[in-house]
Amino acid sequence: MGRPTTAARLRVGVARFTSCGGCQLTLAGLHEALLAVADRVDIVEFAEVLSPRSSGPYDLLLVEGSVSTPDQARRISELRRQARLLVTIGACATTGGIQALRNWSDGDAWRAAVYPQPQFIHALRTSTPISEHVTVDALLRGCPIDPGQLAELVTALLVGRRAQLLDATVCMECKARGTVCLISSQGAPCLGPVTKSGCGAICPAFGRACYGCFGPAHPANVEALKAQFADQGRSDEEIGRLFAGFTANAPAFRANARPPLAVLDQPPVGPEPAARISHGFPGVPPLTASGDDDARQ
Amino acid sequence: MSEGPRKPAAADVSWFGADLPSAQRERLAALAREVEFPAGTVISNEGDAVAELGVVRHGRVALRLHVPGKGMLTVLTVEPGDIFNWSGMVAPYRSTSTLVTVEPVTAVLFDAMALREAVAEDAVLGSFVYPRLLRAVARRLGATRLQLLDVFASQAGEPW
Amino acid sequence: MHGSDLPGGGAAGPGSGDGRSGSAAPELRFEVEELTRVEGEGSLRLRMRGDEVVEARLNIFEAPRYFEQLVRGRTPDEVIDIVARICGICPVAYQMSAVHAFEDLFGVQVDPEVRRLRRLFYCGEWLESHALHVYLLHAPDFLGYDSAVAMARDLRPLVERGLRLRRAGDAIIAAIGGRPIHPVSVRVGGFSRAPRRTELAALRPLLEQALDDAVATVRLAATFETPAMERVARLVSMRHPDEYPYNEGHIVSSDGLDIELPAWRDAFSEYQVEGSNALYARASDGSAYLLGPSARIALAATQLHPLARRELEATGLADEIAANIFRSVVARGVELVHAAAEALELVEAYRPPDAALVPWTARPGTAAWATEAPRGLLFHRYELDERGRIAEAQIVPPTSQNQAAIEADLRVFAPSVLRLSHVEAQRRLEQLVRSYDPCISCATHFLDLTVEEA
Amino acid sequence: MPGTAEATVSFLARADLDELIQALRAGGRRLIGPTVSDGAIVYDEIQQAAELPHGWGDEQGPGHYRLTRRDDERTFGFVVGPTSWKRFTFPPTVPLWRARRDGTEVSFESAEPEPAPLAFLGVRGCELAALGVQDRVLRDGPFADADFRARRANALIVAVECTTSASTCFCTSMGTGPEVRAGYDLRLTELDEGFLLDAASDAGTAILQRLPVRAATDAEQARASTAVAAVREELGDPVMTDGLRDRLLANLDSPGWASVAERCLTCANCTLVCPTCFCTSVGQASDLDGLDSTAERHWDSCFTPGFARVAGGGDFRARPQDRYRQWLTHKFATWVDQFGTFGCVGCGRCIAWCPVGIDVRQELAAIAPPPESAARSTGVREARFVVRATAPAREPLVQAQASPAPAPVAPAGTGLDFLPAVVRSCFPETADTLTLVLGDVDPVILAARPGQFVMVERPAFPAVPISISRLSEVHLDLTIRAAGFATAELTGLGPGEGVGLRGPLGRGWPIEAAVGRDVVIVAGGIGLAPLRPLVDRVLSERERFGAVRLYVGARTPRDRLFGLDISEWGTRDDVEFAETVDRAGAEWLGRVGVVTHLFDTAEWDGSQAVAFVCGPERMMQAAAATLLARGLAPERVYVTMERHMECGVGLCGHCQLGGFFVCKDGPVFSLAELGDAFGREGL
Repeated sequence: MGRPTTAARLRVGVARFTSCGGCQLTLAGLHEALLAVADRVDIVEFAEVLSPRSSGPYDLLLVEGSVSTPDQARRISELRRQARLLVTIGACATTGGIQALRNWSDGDAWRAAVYPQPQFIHALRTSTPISEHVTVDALLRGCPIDPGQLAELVTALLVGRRAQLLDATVCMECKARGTVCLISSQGAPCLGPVTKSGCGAICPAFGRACYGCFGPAHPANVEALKAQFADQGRSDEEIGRLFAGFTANAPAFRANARPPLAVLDQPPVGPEPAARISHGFPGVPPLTASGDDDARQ
Repeated sequence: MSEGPRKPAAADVSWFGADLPSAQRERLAALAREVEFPAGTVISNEGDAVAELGVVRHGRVALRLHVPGKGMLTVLTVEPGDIFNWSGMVAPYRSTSTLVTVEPVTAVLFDAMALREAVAEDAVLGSFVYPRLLRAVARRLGATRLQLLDVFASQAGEPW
Repeated sequence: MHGSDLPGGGAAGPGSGDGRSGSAAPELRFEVEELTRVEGEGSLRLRMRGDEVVEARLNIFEAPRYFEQLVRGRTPDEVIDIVARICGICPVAYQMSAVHAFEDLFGVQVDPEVRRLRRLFYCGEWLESHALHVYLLHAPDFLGYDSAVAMARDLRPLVERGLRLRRAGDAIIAAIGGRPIHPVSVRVGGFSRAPRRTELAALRPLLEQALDDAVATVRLAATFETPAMERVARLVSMRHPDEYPYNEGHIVSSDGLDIELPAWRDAFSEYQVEGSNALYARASDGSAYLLGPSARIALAATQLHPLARRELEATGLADEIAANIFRSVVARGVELVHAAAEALELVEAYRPPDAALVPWTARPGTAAWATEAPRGLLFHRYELDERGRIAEAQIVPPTSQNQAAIEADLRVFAPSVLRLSHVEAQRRLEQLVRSYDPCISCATHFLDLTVEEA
Repeated sequence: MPGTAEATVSFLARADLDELIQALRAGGRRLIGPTVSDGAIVYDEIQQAAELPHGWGDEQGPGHYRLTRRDDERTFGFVVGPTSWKRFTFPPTVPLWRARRDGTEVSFESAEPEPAPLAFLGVRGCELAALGVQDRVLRDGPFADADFRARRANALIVAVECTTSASTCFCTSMGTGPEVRAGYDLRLTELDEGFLLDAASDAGTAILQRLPVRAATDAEQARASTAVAAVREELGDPVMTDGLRDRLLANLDSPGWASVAERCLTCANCTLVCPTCFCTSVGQASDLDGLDSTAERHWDSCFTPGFARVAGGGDFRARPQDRYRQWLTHKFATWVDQFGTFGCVGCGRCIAWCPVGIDVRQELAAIAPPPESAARSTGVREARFVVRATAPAREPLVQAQASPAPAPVAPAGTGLDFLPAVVRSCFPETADTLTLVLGDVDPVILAARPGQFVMVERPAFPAVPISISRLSEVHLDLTIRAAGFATAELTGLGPGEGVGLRGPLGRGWPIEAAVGRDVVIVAGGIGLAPLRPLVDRVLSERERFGAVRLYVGARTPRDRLFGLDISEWGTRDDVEFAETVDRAGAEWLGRVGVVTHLFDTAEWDGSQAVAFVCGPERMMQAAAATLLARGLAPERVYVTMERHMECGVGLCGHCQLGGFFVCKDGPVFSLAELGDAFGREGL
């Protein structure tokens, strides 16, 4: 079972749900490598780049964006049936994204506040990760995802090996990069110690605290970090906003995030993700390290 | 199943009868009979009332359970020196599995009811018999726990 | 027909309604369920009877994300991170409009080198965004392919050139902001970190190559055959006395409008249309208007980098660019040249600012600003409370402003494709829409808190 | 300058400091020294003296570091910052090898380290000690890290004695500072007006001679000594190191581990700023076709989730408290067993750079408190990072063997480079397990001993440790279960295809320890694979041993390995052979039950026997208990431990188990060696 590829060229699709499009554009961010990939697989569905469409089947379907409308909830189940391997890419697809902050509110009230004629708008109360609706075989974190991780995932799939995605905290990459820790040297509210690696520790290297766009590391001892922030004299309100970012809805952050307009302590919890992340083909070991399984948190 | 003549010595065949005081050994021997089963004999069926507790001298007895859809599965084999049908000594005195000889077996059988009465009357005999039964059952329990872990199942995967 | 006609309101157009009125002529329908090779989810509907356009509608069904709500209660720096997520193609533009709005309200004077860095930053985004659109999305239309992937089989060097240009833009943004998409270093008062001189110097080879590639792009685009087309909407862009418009200047139009950036609302407003998750924008007089490369070239060509102006003149298409939206591909080419050329100069002249970040204090009030996103004028307006947190926000992206012009142009263009096969006609209509480089994720989910007042 | 009376000490005026800088940079040598960057003292390349942090000091505490302005212009008026010198001797990322596949051919190419000559300016006593500690780990062991060795050889060291300290320092307790005693080329001690300078190597002397120096006066030397002594006085002796190893290991079950885990973020910062931590992982990057791949070594940490994960996701240190215990006990206890020195040099980085300010000194005191009675010695103490403790006596297995050459002492390069071999044939054993017979195997690898393993690599795939399941003059068998992508790639190979082998690795079975004794061999599941070469050897030299008893357990009849061998063993009259399965259908007439039932009631006397056991750890625990009950001595019961292995030669840290690296010290261990590490949770 080792090599998931068949004799035929892989049929690859890219599907978009609620998002900014940045993660699927990271494919274009592969630059010349994009053409090398296109030489080896058939990209059969990628609405933002290709006019020809395909409703499947797909060997690999990259899914960007969160589920935030009734149509999307129906569509993802259909796509799952068409996809042998479904990989969610980016913070929206893996956690619900920044738009998931609506989950702390009464969604209808938000819609009313945003649109003069809310009746025209068909949206769900909540924005939820793909993994709360269908089984996900692997995931790439980040807002946006890292081009290197995307390239590695695609390469691993083509070669038939495990994708090697560093499973650690942002601190690992920060130290490898030689960046001075912002917490110790400035008392900055950096989420690096509880945030999953993969970005290359960009923010600290650019002089600002990590804001957790790759989502929680696992384990993520958020309580201990919050205690440290509190010792530095930060208010609960500020600490709550730190976690109310682009992955606020991720399991380990959810209970700690307090968006400014929150009316709920916590958003309604969807289906337990534990059963929802397979990390591989049925009967095949995880495509990514099992450490990527958010359900462990 | 061919009955052999009663042999007082039969009780000595195994750890089960070993180092008993002579009086108790006599008493135990009186309850024992040596029997030979050809291969394939069903000694008892799961749920049957158990008449006799046995000690295997030679051969192998399979303890089997019927799993609907999978047929009979062997969960343990009783090897020489070990006992079978210990449930004959514990209420409700019914067999907890189906016993089949998978090869010709020589065994010493004890009339379960008689043995129960004997140990009830003779505290000394009881103080020898029950610990031996308990040891045999405990050994099986330990083995069953290990089997429960299915340690070979997840073995030799690799994290890479 | 503009002026009297409500943009996007084909349905509301005089005598058209649902099209059941009178005439016996058979109705012709063009439906594009989901537009491809545009950023986001939108559909196109055109209904005609004879030569009469009954309905022309660009629907945007991209799911709403409620950004105006998301930024409420946030600090200015948080807003800069959040609004970037409105668009994966032009996050820099969103960060720039926001940061300038706040600095204008707080009276922040950034280091001159920071101002130049921000221009360089914008050059990167134009390179990255225009290269994506010209080569991966738009060129296939002119060269007869249904995708850049198909095009790459025959014209690989062409596609590689586009990807090289995009790489150059990505590299600039990453050098200044950490990563090409959703950069992290933009802060009120400057940047959280200024690049080392060597880091920017390392970009030179890429940019020199990009300049050559950009020039080649203009010359290629100039050869593209385009349908004839009469402009219906007025042109609107920013203009600055000394530089091609990115971050600063005035809002000007082809019919003489000239206002300060924060005053956008004096001349324009937004409204909502059923079936669309976007808000439309129109001039106060109700007319449609066009933003973006074509408008900028038409209104600010004099400030183009000499190399870009030279290339523009060589094409001899300056007037057509202003009149025919299909020529926007040439306009993008010219702006690629400008961005590459200016970027090279900025990189060579760069020296790290004394203060990458200057201190500031928030104050309550209205922060409003506009900058020139690749697709055109991007207006932000925020009400800040006494704690310096966002109380209200209004974000008006180029595409929702262009939407009316798109529909107006559809009405003008539609009759000319009637003689073509249905498939070909539909392809042409899509091509027209694509010429605006609509960014639907930007256009959708915006709110105008003034609607109630209006 | 203490302890250097005989050495001639020179004086360099502050104004002439740049002369030193330029002398160090002469001949294209890159000079690395302290600079002020991003609010900290960071070691970076230096061109001139002006770039040094003149007048800067620092203020440090748990989770706290701030640069401070000094009221003087001292050049070294701070202590250690976030960078440690290992960044330059043991960089975060190092290329290891390149692997290529061309048709069925595979080829491997080890990276050749060519480090540029470096000079380190401002190496403190604790940092010098740290370099010494890494020398022992990475350079002086049976397997040396070629890249590290080359970088160390190319580094010229200018040490500086500390005349100031931070609240996080505890070099005095670890015996590594504030003085600098040995291991340097040049040594500085700073005074207000300049620097005392002396050389301890030819290279150092050569540089010294080029400088405008004069002999230092006694007064100057006295002032220097006083300044350094003052620091020692100020620091005192915050950590009671006498008996610390034993106290820690005696407290493996302390509730303190769980309570520190409540604060620990398992973010790995402590290990990454630590100047001695050396754990790494290997990453593979390949082209889209998997034909060309490069392996890179990168820093890892015992705090990362995957670090101790093995077979099918099993994790030997799943809980944060396990990881913290691993780190602290390694630094202060098992490091001593492995390398004869503490793994900590008292630089205090792990305290200052822990985001939540966990202080090892407090944790040590809480978890392994010094006995009340213990007298706290004060004042100057012998430098303690040079050999002070030695590994606990344990039977030197390999030397007990007459032949062949004992591992891990092997021909240079053995086990460090991949050598190609070719698949000759494949024998399916079970549904998911098969045996590859390899030919064209390098003689060095064919010389392997029973129980040793090899790292097996296919280009683009991670190298996998696989036990050798049979050895002959020309062939080497590997029995592999397809459980992951890498093993699936291997089990998918056909005759003629190439693989890379690195080895032989590990200690192997101490067969000689069984000569003249009864031999008991217990195998469970695929654990029979590494035992088969042992059985082959014992049977081929049958007369050298007493009774031979071979017990084999499998999951089901379908999971039995080596059917041919088993039927042969079963028919031999000079071997007592028995096998069993955990469960079976009615068609199976053999034994059903756990492997221990094969011998727990047997008659034989084990007091003189030697046992070799291999299988899942839990099964080995049961077998070991039964064997001990049968009278076998713990010294003579050998088991093979499974742990996550990456390098196979004791350099990457993944497979650590108590005081051992399973790959290098094992995987075969006697129960006596393992002690209570055997079967303990979280080790």
